Amino acid sequence: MKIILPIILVVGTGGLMVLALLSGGNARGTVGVAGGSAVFTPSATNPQLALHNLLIDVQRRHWDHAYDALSKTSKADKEDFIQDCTGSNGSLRSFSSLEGFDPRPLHITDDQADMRVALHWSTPVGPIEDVRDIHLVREGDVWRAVWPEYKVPMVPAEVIPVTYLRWDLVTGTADDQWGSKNVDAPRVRIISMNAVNTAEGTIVMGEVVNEDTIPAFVNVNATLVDGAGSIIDEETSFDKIDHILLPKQVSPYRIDFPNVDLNKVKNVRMDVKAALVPASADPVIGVMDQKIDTDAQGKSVLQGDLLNESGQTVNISHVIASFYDNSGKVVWVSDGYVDRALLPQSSEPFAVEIPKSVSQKVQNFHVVVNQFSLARS
Amino acid sequence: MRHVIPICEVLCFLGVTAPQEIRAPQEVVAGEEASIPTTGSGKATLYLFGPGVSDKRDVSLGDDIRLPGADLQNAGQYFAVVCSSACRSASFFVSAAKPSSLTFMAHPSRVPVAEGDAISGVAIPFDKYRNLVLSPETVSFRLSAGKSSIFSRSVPAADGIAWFRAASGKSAGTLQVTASLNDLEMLRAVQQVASEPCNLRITGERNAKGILVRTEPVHDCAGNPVPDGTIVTFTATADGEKSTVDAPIKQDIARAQIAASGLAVISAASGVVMGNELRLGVR
Amino acid sequence: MMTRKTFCFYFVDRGAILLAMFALVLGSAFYCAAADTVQVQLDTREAKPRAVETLTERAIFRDYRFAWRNIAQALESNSLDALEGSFAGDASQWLRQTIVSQQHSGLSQRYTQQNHKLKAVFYAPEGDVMELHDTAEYQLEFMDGGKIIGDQHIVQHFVVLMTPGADHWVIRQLQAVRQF
Amino acid sequence: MSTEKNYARPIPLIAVVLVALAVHGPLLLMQLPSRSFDANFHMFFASHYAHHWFNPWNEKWFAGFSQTTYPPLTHQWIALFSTVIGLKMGYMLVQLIAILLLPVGVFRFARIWVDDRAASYAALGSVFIGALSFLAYQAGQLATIASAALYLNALPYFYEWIAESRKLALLKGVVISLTAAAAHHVTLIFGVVFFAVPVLWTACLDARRRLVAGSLGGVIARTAAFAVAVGVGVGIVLLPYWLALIQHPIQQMPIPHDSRANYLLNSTIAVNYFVIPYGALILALPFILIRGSSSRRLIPLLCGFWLAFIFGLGGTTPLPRWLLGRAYEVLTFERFAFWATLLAMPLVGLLAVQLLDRFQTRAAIGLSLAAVGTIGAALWWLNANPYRPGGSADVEPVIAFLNRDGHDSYRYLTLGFGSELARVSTYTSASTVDGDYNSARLLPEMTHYGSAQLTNAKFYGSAGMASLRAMLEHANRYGLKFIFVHDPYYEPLLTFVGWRKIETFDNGEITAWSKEDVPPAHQISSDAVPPAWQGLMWGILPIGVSFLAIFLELLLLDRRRVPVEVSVPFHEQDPQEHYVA
Repeated sequence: MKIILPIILVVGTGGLMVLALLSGGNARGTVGVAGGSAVFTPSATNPQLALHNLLIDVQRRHWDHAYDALSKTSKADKEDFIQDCTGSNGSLRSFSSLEGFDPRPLHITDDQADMRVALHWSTPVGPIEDVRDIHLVREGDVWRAVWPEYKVPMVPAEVIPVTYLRWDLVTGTADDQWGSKNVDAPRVRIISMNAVNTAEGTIVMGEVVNEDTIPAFVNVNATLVDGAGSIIDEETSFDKIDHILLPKQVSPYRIDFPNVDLNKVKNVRMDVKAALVPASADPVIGVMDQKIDTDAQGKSVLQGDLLNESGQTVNISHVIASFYDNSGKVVWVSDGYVDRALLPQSSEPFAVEIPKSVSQKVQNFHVVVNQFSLARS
Repeated sequence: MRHVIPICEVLCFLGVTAPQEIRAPQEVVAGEEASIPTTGSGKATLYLFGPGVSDKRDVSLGDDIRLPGADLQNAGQYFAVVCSSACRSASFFVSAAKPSSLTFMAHPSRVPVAEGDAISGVAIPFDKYRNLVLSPETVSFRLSAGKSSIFSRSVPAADGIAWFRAASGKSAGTLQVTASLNDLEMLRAVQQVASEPCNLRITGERNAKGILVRTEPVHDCAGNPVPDGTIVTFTATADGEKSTVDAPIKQDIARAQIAASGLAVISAASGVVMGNELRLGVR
Repeated sequence: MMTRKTFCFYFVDRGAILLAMFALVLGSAFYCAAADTVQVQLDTREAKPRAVETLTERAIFRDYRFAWRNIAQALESNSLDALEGSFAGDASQWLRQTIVSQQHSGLSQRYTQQNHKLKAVFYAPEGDVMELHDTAEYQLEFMDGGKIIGDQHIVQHFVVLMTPGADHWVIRQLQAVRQF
Repeated sequence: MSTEKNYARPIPLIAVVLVALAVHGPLLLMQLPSRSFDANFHMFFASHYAHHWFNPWNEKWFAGFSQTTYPPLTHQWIALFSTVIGLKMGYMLVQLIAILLLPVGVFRFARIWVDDRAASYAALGSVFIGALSFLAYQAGQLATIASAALYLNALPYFYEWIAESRKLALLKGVVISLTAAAAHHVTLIFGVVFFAVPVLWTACLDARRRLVAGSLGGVIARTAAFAVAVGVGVGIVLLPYWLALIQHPIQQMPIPHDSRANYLLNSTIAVNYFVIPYGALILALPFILIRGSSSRRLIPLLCGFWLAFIFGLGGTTPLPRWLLGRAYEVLTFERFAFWATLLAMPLVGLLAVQLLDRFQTRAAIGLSLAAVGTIGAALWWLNANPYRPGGSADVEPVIAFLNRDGHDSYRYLTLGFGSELARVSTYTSASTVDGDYNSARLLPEMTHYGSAQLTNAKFYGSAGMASLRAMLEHANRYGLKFIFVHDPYYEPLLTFVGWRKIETFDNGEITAWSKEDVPPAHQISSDAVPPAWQGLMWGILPIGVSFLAIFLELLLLDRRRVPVEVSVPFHEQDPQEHYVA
């Protein structure tokens, strides 16, 4: 027993550890903190393994190890490679963490391979999927990825006068006498509303306009009421609206009611809340070359370019698009965030998805750009 | 339901008939001193209940009980209860003093020009202790733009409230809204702003970056310049692609740089108002 | 020495007394419950210049009844918390003054069997103030410590100003008058 | 007096306790645990008991939750002490008491298998265990330490009762076990497997070899009696807890935790959950293995240790997931490493005896350096660990903001505050929808996504941010108006969903955000509100059973004789020898 028991315990423990490694135990619980390296890293004897090891290092921000694993024929130098993965200029990517990835081989030969990988980023505004095609080559008995060139828009130095209007809000002291502080809330109006039934639930969408002469902070809420007059659900437009509307500006809104069947709804009670808010008429962002197209994955998308006509960097752009049928009715509203920052006087591509069922009906569309700037947040 | 005479009579007590008598004062004005004459003799306890006061102190029967003005500042009904061997109670009313302040609410803060019944105001007179003055007073309302007065009316307050409604003026700018009562005067400012843009017209020219499009000075139908910051949405369609820019008006004119090549059809809109359409060929 | 039989009788006697006490407590509880309910009838037909919307009428009815329940509880228990959220401006100020002075003098007031006939007489064009006339009928007891020093049936006329708060209406002015 | 004699005698228990006081006293006076993960959580619960002793319903977290979802004993003691020395020092005092009880428990527990001398070395070693410092100063698991210390003190009585049939031992063993359960129920439940079963197995061996008075049948019968007594006792003392668990079983989405990761795949996690907790004990593993299997009587102890050791490796082996099933996704595994180190201490005591007998002063120096190195590494790791609680911001302005101008009539949320959330909740009268105790959550916006506190949403990836979005989307429903941000990561989301920055505190370290159209908060109806009788039970029984334990221990001293392992490698000890400092 003196010998057998220790052997059993040691061999048993070792066996269990090997079993755990083979069953692909998870390397970590939480996300977003630079984790340690794995005690064992299998060498990249095939393209899948090479890409897997590379993306694990990207996930754990082991940049030296990751860059050393790249092929020397990569066009991106080390700084470009890191910036491509971590983002720059306070962009959405610079806030994000690589949470997971799904690689899929496109084309493999003895010494060349093309892999398509869906990168799942955890970002402050929700999960974002970024599809990249990576080319790999075999160098000796090890496969290495060839990282594409990372183009950073060159912004010429110039002085841009900003003479747009800026509204500041004085809210008055707390103990003003009754009636003396009567600056009314801005006048906003819902100019269209349409409720649609989808697999995920009911969606209420439309457009709202600021009819006043000062900026308005807007939130649209909707309440679904059944036949008996009782409330089924109450939801808000949340981030599917441009909250700050300048005078005469129009914004789409969309309110999702998960798991609610529109056939049970007798009445939709709309409620728009407007409040005074300090705002600036700058930056102006143009939306150029918009067209409906099909992306690399066969999805129907509205794509175009955002042109920053101002002198400040827009760190995160949020595109909200409303789609109309031939009678001008809003048939869909979708939104998307742009991963890279919008530098002054430069443009970045965007794309928002349109469900197949809706894209045939779409005759026209209108795009609004909401933005977050670290300088002004 | 039994209709009860205006002054509240004491209807029932606990138990015993009491030897002393107290008589409430007829009418007391807020903040003024009052006294309650009593009969009988010996020591007793006075309880005073009213809006803002619940007081208890020892008194001598047979003397007048002095109620200081500081206890009678809030208008309303007061109950004086005098207890010795038993308790006797009397009630009296304190009414508001003369008006010394005016709460005045004018709406809206911003009103389009030349709009009927667009401006309203409510004035409520209070005395110096913030009691509602219910005696019939006349409040004068006046609307003036610069030197010229565009509205003036005297309104008798009903149930302590006077109000008015009036149309907005013709020209944009600040409208002084005044409510006055005797020597009291309260001032509010209402911004008269241009209404919807009228006859929105755009022009455009090609330049190195694409097309520079701009509006002619944007005014409302009364000729008032539309406020700066108002958004004009320029839309250009070329080769099946569409470009839009939400440009704010600056000194009556909105302008935008649109990257469009080939034959471009350009239009503009501000809120729900559409402008003219422009066609620009290839350079 | 207590035998089984005597023990039973002893137990039956005690039971009867307990039952009687329980009934008394239950009865007074129901009486109190009935006593401190607040009845309100609201008539908004004569409000001008603006007509009172249905949702507003429902809110005024709910918030006015809730306010008077808070007044009764606050003036009886001398607690300021009970006033939280139902009053603003001058009404809030003098109610707080009343409670503070009652706390100092050890007095309290009990409002029971409240019945309010409420009529809206003015509703501002922009809906930011409403004047109502309330003919209130209730039983009012004045107490010094635990001793009742006065118990009266009151019929009172109030001029009330109410203004909209964050998500309910608050009483800003509550002024008793000899007549409307 | 020659040096052989110096090391030949056991160290008096009081000396070991004084060493524990000397080592941990200053660290606790410096309030080192106040920056740990869970200290503020414990102080928050204690603060509620200090103000509402008999009402466990707490409105301040999750829009209302019941504190009967966590055994209350340590919090009640902190609440009692806080009336005199304040909440923070109350926490430090209760932690010190638990730490001082631990070597006493280890000494008594070790004496079931080894003699006084080895047991005293085991007790001295337990003061320097890396896992103890890790749990006390980094994790802040006060309840786990207190419960383990109490349980180790109860087990010798359990052994005495089943082996010697001594009635007083039964009474003390049951009462102290109930006290341990009132401090932390998980320790008692798993303690049965890792601690009680080896004691029972050893008693059976002793009965069969006639080393003790009782027969084998008697041992088993008395074990059943002890188990029934403790089972019924725990059922009654923590009845509100079991009723809450039955009414709302923990069925929320599993929340990832690093102690469930595979330590071989992440070096930082391996250091955090293996190297630091075991420290120099890693070097003793071969001896533990060989010495533990060299004597039939030590095998039960070895098996208990090895099972706890495997569980302490979290996801490095599949065994915990196989045996625990769904509970695997709810538990965290750093506490199993702590129990493994406690189970190893008797064997470490034997190692110390052998080394000292053989190498005298050199062994003493080596053992001392190993002990100090182990606790030193654990304290050094407090700052080197990338997973350490974030730098604590000054939350006083946040508390002041919430307590003024009627802001507490709305609910609030903190983002990026880490363990400071519990501190804000303790000192503000406002309520939040978040909370730092995952098992008590009932709001669907938090239980459907598999992430922990909203304030740490970022660290749970998309699941965490989805949970945060769901809560922000229903802000009007909960009256959630104010959000305090201590991590700019969250600012884009707040901007896009409709909050606006309204104030800045602490030179920009913390920003306050608000949304315009949020109505005042109202009470969220819940079926989890414990009735008054449960509040009464909760306020009386747990603290009452701990007073009873103190009374029994202090006033009913007992004469104890424990059979000493006489075995091959070392000579029999003469208990009458004098101790030389």
